[in-house]
Amino acid sequence: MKLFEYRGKELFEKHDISVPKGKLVKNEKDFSGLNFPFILKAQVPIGGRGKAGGIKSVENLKDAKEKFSQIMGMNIRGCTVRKVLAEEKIDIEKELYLSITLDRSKRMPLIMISGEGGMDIESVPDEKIFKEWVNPLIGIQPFNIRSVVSKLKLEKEEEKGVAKVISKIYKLFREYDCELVEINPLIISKDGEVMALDSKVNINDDALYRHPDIEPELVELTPLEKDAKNKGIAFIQLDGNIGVIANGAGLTMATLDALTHFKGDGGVFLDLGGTDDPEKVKQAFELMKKAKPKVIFLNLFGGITKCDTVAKGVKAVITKEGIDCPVITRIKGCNEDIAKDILKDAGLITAATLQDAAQKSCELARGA
Amino acid sequence: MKLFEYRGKELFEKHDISVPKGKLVKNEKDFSGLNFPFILKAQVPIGGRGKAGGIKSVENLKDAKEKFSQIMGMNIRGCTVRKVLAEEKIDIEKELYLSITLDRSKRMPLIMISGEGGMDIESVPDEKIFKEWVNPLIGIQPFNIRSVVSKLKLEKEEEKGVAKVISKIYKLFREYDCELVEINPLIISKDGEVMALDSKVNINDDALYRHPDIEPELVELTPLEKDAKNKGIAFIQLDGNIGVIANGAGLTMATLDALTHFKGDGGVFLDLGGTDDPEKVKQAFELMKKAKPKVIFLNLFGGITKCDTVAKGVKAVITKEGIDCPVITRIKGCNEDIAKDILKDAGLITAATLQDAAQKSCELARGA
Amino acid sequence: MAIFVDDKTKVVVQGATGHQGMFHIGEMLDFGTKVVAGVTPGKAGQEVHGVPIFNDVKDAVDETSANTTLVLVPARFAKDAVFEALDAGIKTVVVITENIPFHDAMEFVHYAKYNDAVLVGPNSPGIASPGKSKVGILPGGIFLKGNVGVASRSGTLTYEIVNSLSEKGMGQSTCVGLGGDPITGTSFIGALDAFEKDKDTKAVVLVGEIGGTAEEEAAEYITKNISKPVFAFIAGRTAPPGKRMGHAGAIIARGKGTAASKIKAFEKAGVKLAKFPTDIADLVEKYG
Amino acid sequence: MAIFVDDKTKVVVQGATGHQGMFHIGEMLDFGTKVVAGVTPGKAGQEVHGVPIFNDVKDAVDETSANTTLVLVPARFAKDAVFEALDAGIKTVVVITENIPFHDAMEFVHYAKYNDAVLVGPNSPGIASPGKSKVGILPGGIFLKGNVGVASRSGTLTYEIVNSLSEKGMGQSTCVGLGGDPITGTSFIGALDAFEKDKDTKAVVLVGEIGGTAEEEAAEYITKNISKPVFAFIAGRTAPPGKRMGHAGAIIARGKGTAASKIKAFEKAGVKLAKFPTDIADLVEKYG
Repeated sequence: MKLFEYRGKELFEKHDISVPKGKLVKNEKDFSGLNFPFILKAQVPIGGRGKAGGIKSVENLKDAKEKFSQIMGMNIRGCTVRKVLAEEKIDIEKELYLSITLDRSKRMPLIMISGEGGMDIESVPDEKIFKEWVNPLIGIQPFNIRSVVSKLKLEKEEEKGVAKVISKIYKLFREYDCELVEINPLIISKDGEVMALDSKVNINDDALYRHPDIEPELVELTPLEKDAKNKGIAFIQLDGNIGVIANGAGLTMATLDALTHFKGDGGVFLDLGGTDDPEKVKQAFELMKKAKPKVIFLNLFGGITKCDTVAKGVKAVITKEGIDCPVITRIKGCNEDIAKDILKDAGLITAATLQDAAQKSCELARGA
Repeated sequence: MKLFEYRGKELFEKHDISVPKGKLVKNEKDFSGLNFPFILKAQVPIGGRGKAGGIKSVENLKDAKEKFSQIMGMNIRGCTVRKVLAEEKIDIEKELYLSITLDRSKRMPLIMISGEGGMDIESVPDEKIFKEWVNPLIGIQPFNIRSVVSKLKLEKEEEKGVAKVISKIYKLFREYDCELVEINPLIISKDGEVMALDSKVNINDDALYRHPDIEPELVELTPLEKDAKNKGIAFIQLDGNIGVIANGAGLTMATLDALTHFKGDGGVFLDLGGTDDPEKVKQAFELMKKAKPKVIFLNLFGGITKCDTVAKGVKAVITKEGIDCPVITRIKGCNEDIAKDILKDAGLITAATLQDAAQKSCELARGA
Repeated sequence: MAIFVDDKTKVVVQGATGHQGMFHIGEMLDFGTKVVAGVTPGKAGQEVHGVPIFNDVKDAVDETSANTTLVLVPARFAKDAVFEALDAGIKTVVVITENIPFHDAMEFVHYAKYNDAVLVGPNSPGIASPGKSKVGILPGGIFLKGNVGVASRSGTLTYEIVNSLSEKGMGQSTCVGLGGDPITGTSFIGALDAFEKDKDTKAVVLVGEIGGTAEEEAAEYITKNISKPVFAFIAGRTAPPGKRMGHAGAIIARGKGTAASKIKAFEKAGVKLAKFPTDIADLVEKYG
Repeated sequence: MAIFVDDKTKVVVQGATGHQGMFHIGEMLDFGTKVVAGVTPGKAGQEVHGVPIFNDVKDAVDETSANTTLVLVPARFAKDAVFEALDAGIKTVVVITENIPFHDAMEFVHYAKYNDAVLVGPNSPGIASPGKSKVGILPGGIFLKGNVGVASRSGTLTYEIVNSLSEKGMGQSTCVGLGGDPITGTSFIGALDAFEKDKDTKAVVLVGEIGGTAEEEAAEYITKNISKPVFAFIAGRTAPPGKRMGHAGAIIARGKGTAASKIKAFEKAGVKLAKFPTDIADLVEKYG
């Protein structure tokens, strides 16, 4: 789960990492207590808000009111701004980049730090980004920190300040089961303080149960996706018009790939996973219907999820509510014969192979 | 460093482990606030105080005053009782034994627990003492605790209580760099509470610098040993009359062994260790003189500690203060010739081999 | 021979008395797996399909000489279960449990390395060596004994591919489900290394998907160390990009992680790639 | 050959610019040791006896291919230093530092196992393979090249014994100071195992002392696994008993740990025991 910048900064403050003085502003009255000049920052769960005009500096109350009304409610790459953070301006001496994330390949947390923080960090060459891996069996050690900090060529006192922040950030990363903690820029102010001017904190969804203090925030999801998430169904809405239901992420992805091969476009990605509960299949199929795809493609390889279980769930929905789009089915594996028998009068189109089914789905979606 | 029972219990309370209500009593006024009956317990850094009469139950104030005056100041195997702990009596349902110590062989903390706690724990057979090792890379895990607790055949609620204590004790063990935490008995009271009736906590001396809250307590040492400890010299007083100075614990032990072989008895065990400072040797030799052995046996194998360094220190003391007992020297290794030259006029007895030197020392000590 | 599990494999099932545990103990026994013990704290003395249940793994190992564990416990108990198995001396750990916090997985993956144990998963469907042993929840009916080694990051997709191999008469030496989580114990490289050494394996099929760089690393490893023919299918060529991990994700990946990058890397390593999952069987038939 | 250190050993010294570091770099160079790097944070670019100093071990390894470290840093920095060396890929770690909290030592000993590294110490005087390499603070002048392997828990006593061997013309393949602390990485068993495999070692001398059960375990190991003649000296037959570790100490030891127990165990294993340290040389001469 991605936290909004201001919530990430709340965690930073809890871990004694300095951030600029600031507050969430919902309306113009909330400006009181802040010294000018300050910055208004759109709170959205995606990057690139600066370039989109979601960050503005304000000099006085009039200016603030005007810019606040510009930012609040603006649309940044599909996200409506509903929260704005106001933060006092800091005099910056140096801008650094700092992150801790997961290196899947080494199976370890990876600390990355650079003396060239800021907007263009992704174009900073690798040799200017210093990396250090932390073995999870021993956790962060003084040498890890020394190693990266010494390469930044900072003043002694600055080194100490940055070292402390790394240590605290690692603690936060571990304690809150983070996938990512990123600070860009991490700055050293004119008066020598090390401060986080931004925050990106992603918490591992699987570990949220350990963090009851972190309120869930489903801002990135469409209403149907939220509904699916609450029902425990893997459901992602895409731009196309073919709804894909399959079991297992790999098979679902392979199905979308096959559609692309035949020049069709997936509109929903619905992974039944391993289930043996027809009721859950029913809920999934209902969700799919609500997404109103032009064609539904049901691609099953029965194993743990038996074909007849899925067939029962699908049949129940069609019997009860009918279906107003073509459904192509390709059913294989455990109990495929029973499944085919269950569905034989449901008016579905059957195909023998993935290729056939994909091709038919694409043709139907194109209105052929 | 061994902590007194009451100090161990202070740490227990800090870690939320129940102990009986009690207080340290220095005089009769201190009894106020305690309910009768209670127990008076001599605070000494050695075992066996119960059998020596250092633990007494009291029924009323008169009884308490009388027994307090018996215990305070009594001598238990060489230790004078200077502190007495008064603790309210607990109704005991079950007595267990629990300890965490170091298994040198596996290089891991070892948890031991038995359903047969109490005085005679050392005679409880191995199969009734349940052991569990904790790998220091991962620390204590729920399965470690489950494994030993399930073998005790307790009630469900009792199991939970004991499990919590194990987890807390391990935390204390690790956090305070303990060599040993032992609770004998760990009891389950009539009303179901799990409580530590005793405490033995040993903290690793090498780690004391990390625990400024633990005040040092040198109760086990003689005045000369304390003096030596403050000077950083390894100095142990024994029962015999030959003072041994050597460099390295192994060589010092081997020297004592050689004395025993020739029917002599070591009176002091002084290990110079690896030093290159004549001043430290001087201090060591002065300490040895103060211990008033009948004979001093200086056994050196020069390596890191060069023979001439030691010779200089010894010579300085003898030149300044003289020496009133025979000193047998056996000097070998790095710079032995220079050393022999330095000491040649100091009136010392020289020997070529360890055996010769040991034999001469023993003869002189016997007054031969 | 085979890799990771074979006829010497003696399995203890952790989480044996749950719904899944009971079902899959039966399935594994049907497959011919030597399931020798189950573990559920507090249930020692019970039996599941005739398999004795113990309170802890140590007891189970002491009594039955189990050398492999199948972990089916709920996610929040998985780390403890894996640690317990490793401390009890188990040398092959198969973790089926999904939704394990990845910080937990990191710890037990490294603790497995400390113990010189093979750990497959988490979120793995298991391992099957047809004719010898199956440790996991893979559907038993799709397998055929033979000489193709399969290692896959996907579940169902693997079944589909194995099924098409079997239908064409090309059996498998071992099929390893590596698990779909970001952190897994054994990666393609671990499986490739084992298949290379296994004299019953003549060809290797890898089933990859987008995300991470395991395929790119496998490709490099194949170039240097693998002499046997390797075939691959990559799922997700047109899937929506996964969650973007800040700038950090981009800095680590530097363009890797996409299906295109993986396909390119495999092609460079001489690996034959299938367009559709079921094409794999044709490729193996033709070039294997 | 030799064990643990030989002519392929390339040493980095951690704590190189301190008093001890500078002195022993000189001594090791004199012995013929390939000291290729020193590490002191913040002192990169300096030199000690011509040996370049680096800020961290990784840099040192990258530049010099060091494969062995000598740890001379103060006790409170030792754990960090060992972790750093292991993470940098160093496979032989010799810890001279004394007074390291044993909880720290436990952690790095197990982390060395995780990294498949040999760790000797802490509180070790080091390792010397005469004619090849010396990594430590053992006095160089006492050694002679030869075929006796020496492993010792003691410091000075070892020098005494090695010296008497050399004086009688019996050289050493390798002399390992295992360290006198309650927790050490390599024990007698580790050294015995290496000496057994080392074709340059014809006889092994063990120098033990009271406390712990390392000697008793070694005796058992010798009976089962060691074909070469083994000699031993045990110090502390009449030393005062060490600190008593509550009842726990007694329960663990169950009578082991005393000089008598160790001597009995060794005798049972066919190990020849010396009464005086210098007798060892006579025994080896007679039976070796």
